Amino acid sequence: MKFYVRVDGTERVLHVSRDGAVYRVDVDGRVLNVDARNFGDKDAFSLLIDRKSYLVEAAPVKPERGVYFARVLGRHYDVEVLDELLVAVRDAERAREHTGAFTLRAPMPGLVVQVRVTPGARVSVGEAVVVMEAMKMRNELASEVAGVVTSVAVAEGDKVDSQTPLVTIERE
Amino acid sequence: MKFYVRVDGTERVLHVSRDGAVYRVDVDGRVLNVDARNFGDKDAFSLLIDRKSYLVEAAPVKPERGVYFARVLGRHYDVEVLDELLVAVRDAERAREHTGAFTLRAPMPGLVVQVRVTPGARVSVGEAVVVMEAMKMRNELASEVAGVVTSVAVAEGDKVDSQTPLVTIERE
Amino acid sequence: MFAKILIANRGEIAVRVARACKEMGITPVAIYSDADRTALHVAHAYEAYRVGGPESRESYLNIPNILAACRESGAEAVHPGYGFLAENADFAQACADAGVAFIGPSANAIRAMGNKLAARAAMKKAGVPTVPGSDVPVTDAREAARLAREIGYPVLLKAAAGGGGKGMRVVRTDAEFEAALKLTTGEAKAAFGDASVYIEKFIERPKHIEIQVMADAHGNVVTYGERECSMQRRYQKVIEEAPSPIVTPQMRASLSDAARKAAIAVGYTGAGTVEFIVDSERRFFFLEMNTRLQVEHPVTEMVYGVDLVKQQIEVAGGAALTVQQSDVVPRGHAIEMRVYAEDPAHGFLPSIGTIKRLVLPQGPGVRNENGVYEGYEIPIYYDPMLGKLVVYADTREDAIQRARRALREYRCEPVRTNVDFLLWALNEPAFVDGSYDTKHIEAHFDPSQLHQRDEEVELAAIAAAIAAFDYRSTVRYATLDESKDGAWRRAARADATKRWSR
Amino acid sequence: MFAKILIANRGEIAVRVARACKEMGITPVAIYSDADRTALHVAHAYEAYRVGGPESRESYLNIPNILAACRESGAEAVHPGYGFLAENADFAQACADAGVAFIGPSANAIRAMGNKLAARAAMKKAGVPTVPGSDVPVTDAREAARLAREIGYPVLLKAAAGGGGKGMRVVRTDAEFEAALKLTTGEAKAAFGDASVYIEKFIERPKHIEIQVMADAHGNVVTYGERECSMQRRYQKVIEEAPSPIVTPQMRASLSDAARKAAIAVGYTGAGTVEFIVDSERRFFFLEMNTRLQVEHPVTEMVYGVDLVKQQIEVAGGAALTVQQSDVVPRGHAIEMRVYAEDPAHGFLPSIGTIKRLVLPQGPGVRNENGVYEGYEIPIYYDPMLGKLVVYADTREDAIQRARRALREYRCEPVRTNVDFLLWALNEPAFVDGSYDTKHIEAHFDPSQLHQRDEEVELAAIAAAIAAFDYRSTVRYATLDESKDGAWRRAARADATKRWSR
Repeated sequence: MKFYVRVDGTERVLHVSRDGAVYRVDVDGRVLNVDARNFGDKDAFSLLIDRKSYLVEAAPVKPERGVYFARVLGRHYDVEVLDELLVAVRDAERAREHTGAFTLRAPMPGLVVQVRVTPGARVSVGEAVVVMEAMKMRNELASEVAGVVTSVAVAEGDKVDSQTPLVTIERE
Repeated sequence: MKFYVRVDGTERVLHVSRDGAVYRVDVDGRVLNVDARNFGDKDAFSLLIDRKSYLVEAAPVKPERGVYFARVLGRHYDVEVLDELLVAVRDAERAREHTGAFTLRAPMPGLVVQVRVTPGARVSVGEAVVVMEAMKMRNELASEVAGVVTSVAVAEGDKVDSQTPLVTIERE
Repeated sequence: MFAKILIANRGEIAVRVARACKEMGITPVAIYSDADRTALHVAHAYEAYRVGGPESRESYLNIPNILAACRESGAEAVHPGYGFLAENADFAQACADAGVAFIGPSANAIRAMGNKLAARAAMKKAGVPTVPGSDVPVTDAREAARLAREIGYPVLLKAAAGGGGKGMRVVRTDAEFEAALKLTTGEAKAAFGDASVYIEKFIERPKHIEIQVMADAHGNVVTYGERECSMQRRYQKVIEEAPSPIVTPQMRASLSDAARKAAIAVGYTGAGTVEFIVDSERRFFFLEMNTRLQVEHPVTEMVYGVDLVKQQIEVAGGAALTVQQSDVVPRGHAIEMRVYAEDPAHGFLPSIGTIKRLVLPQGPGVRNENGVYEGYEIPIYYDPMLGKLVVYADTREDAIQRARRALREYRCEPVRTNVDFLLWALNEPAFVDGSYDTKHIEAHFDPSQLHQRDEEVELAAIAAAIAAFDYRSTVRYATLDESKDGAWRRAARADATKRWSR
Repeated sequence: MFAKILIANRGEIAVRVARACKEMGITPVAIYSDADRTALHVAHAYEAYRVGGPESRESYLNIPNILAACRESGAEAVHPGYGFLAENADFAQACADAGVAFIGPSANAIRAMGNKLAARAAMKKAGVPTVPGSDVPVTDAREAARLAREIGYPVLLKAAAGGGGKGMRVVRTDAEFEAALKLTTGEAKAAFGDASVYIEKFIERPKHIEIQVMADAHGNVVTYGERECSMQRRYQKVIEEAPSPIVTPQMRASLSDAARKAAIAVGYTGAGTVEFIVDSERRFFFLEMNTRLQVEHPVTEMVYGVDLVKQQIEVAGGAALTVQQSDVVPRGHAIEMRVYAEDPAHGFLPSIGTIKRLVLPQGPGVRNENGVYEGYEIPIYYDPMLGKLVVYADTREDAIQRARRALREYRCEPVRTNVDFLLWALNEPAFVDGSYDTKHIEAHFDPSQLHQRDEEVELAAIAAAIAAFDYRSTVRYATLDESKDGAWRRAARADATKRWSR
């Protein structure tokens, strides 16, 4: 299988095939034989690559969107793993994404403690528009796009669930 | 449901019914309201009984034979839990059991290091008839019945799997 | 000694206290909110009482319900842990009035240290160095600015009723004063119900060093050396260690002497911590006294071979301290790391959900103090700290190496934790050489630094590709596509100019 | 110092050594048998080499393959752990010949201590007290009986090449001598390839106390006090502690002096342990020297604040010991419990299978040294020890309480463990008062003592009934009955005189 794998902003093309416990992994043209065994559960792997031993974790998070995670030597990585189909979907969505509205959603359940914008306000990328409190911590939620606020769906003091739409911003 | 529960040689009759997280447990006529919640997995329970808190484990081992285990404050209990049907089965099997042959089986995979009896030998209850080695330990396997050895299925040096018949003894 | 103690807290500290009780033959009684029926601290107690709804004010801050649980359980003492009601003088008083021992200082001692301005005054009187500043609340901006010039800018405006980094504002010029004073008094009134603010010299890039105090009711006071807690983010301690890499035996003696004076000045009993701020010339000034057990108490326990919780309980039961100050000798080095369910790569957003897999570091010199377990669902109502990882070794260098080794063993999934952030902090040159200060993280942390070695990044790619391979070998898109957000549906929805090759 | 060390072992000790290597910046290299590809020690190493089949002699005892792994990996040193090749002089020599440092004493020192009779002679010469007995092998029964009468019955016939409780037989009368001598020499020949046996006075109900020694290549020898290891079953240590409850400072000094002499007498280098047998009058006699790291080394580490594995590696690398004997001061008390996969209720039969749930005790003063993990399938080829649970506290009493608390937190399912047996041992009055000896378990243990309180037994009944209720609520007999051994089938098979009521 051919995968387009993006970690930390760098994309690699990996071809993976399998023979028993050994995975043949071609990384940008370099071939590795990876002896990979589940280690206690299916998300953990004991890898032996050319006699080097690694205990890593890797698992799908939202596989239908290509979202995976990996943990190597205590460090967490958000990894995007796309196959040909998902690449096509992503490219199509990207084409749409550069126009239209961006909706800021609550990343976790919590309390809205501050709404810093009103409809009509102009915001820039990374500008904090809502402050939420969850688990005793205040968190500033920023717009991912530059544009004009078209609607504000919450008010200060509102309790919201995860993924509740908070503010809609029309790209410009 | 009515259960005949045997721990450490004492049998209790328990009636169990359930209302949400609270189990009504009648132990030999004494009624307890047990708030039981799974604690991380289905074999562990946080119990609250009259404000007393217990973290226990309990799970079926061979439920079709009424074999369960429980662990309370670090101590392991082999528990027999029989319902009416299983009681009937047990009683029937017991009736058969007092006659006929007893087969000593290997309790784990390992090596037979000594066979202490030959066909025709008379053995008593608790008498060690075979010595096995497994995991670097020697273990004496004893007859559960008194009787006469009718057959010996293994020889010293044999490697055996778990549950392999070793010696058959005819009750007397 | 007590036969039964009610633990008026939750999370790792409630588990810590329950373990101490059990080891002392005392029955630990838990309280729990509706969100905490299956919390770890309930399972570690021998009795448990529900005290209210999931919000803290309904349960863990609900004094009447907690006192009712004391009565009903017959608990003879209450351990407040840290946070919640631990520094609430009214609660201490209510316990005393109800005839239940409060495992902590008297309500008066809590009050004396609760008001920062009153505490400053008491400390000055006791001969404890305090930060240059005003001795009374400031109300007039012009007068305040005059004082600020006298002390020297920049200065800090602080709420008298504040603490722990809350209710403060830096002022750098006369011009800023009027607006700053108005804002700070307003916030102080709103947050603490007391508008009093005062001025202190603002110390840039200070170190935070604190002394552990233990006092009995018979006039004995013992100090257990210092902890350095300068690795902070937004005034929250992240990593603490004992001893401090910059404290010499002479400085330790001076700090300990000051802390002892502070405790004696307020008639302190039980465990307490005197916090000092240390400037770049290694001068130290009284910051505040925490009138309870600190989160970071384990580093002191490991270096001094003492169990502070057991000692707290003994002292509250009326026992005299048997340890002599001359017996208090440090050995080795300990480092505590606070493990949070948060995402350091994305603004430290709290991470919630169920912990499906929890593998804690083990082996020599590793101590885990956790409030969670495998299979536990992290509630949204409380602090996102999962627990503390504490390491001990012969030397500071070995302890740092051990801390790194232990963090790499940590596994908590799929909840995102700050373990990689802790690894970053331990690798910072200023941490390694001991020169770090409380502004270090703010000044130096950037999420792009979380990943360091190309080899590891490539391994992450390989591991994820193998996971994807396994996933794709068992799950078909046909199945995926039945989901609301299946790939085929999205492909169809999108006005896809299909590009099958790249 | 070494850049890479090959660990010629498996299980918890291989993990222990790998952790030490990582903390020292050394690359740990694992070896594994075909049964151990997914063993914990492989995952803890940075490199791993297959050395053979599942049987120990094919892999962990396979010297040529292990040396080949050294060559291929470029390891500069080998850590043998304990067991397997740790006390094999030929292996030590083969490493030396291959230019690889053996982390342990010289082959000569191993040989000098490997033959019990030679060791006795060397110890006598060095002024170390030995058990009264013969100085040369005995071959003639009549002559042997004469010597036995001289020493006083009962006596012990011991294989010169034996050790660790193997190859010995008690003789109580002249009449038994001829048969006993024949049997013991026969067994010695078969087990060790050396028929030599000798006589020692048999000490009834002794204590087993041992001294930790560390020696460098520069003539420095340091001792780290004693461990008491008298809680044994079939000569296998079950619980060890430091300090010993019966050792006074004077006795410690005498034991340490004897151990130091023993080490010097054989030109010892590295970590070693001199075992003594102590009689009821507190006289002690040299038993044997274990020329490697002991299983129970953690109790010494915790009480003396030292990392013995790191020190072993440093010393093997040629470093001189920097610690002075006068700096070696005990603090607190430590207890180690060996956790085995075995069933104490049924003759300690080994328990195998997959560990579906592993929850280790945590909190203050708890150290876990484990060779297993959740999801691991215990192989049948090796020792059934899962790991060691070690606790530390200020006093022995607190350490015992902590050990009990920790054991109750232990969870390892569905594999049967000896945790309840360990709880039994800790509760024995003779353990609590410190008077226990090596025959205690044999003399006092009965499986019926594993369960003590009626309340707990009732709780077990309730918990199992709830589990049965849940099981029956989700699984129907119809399903059950499809199994080979379903209840209905058995009911049909049985000539059931159906009794639906009792």
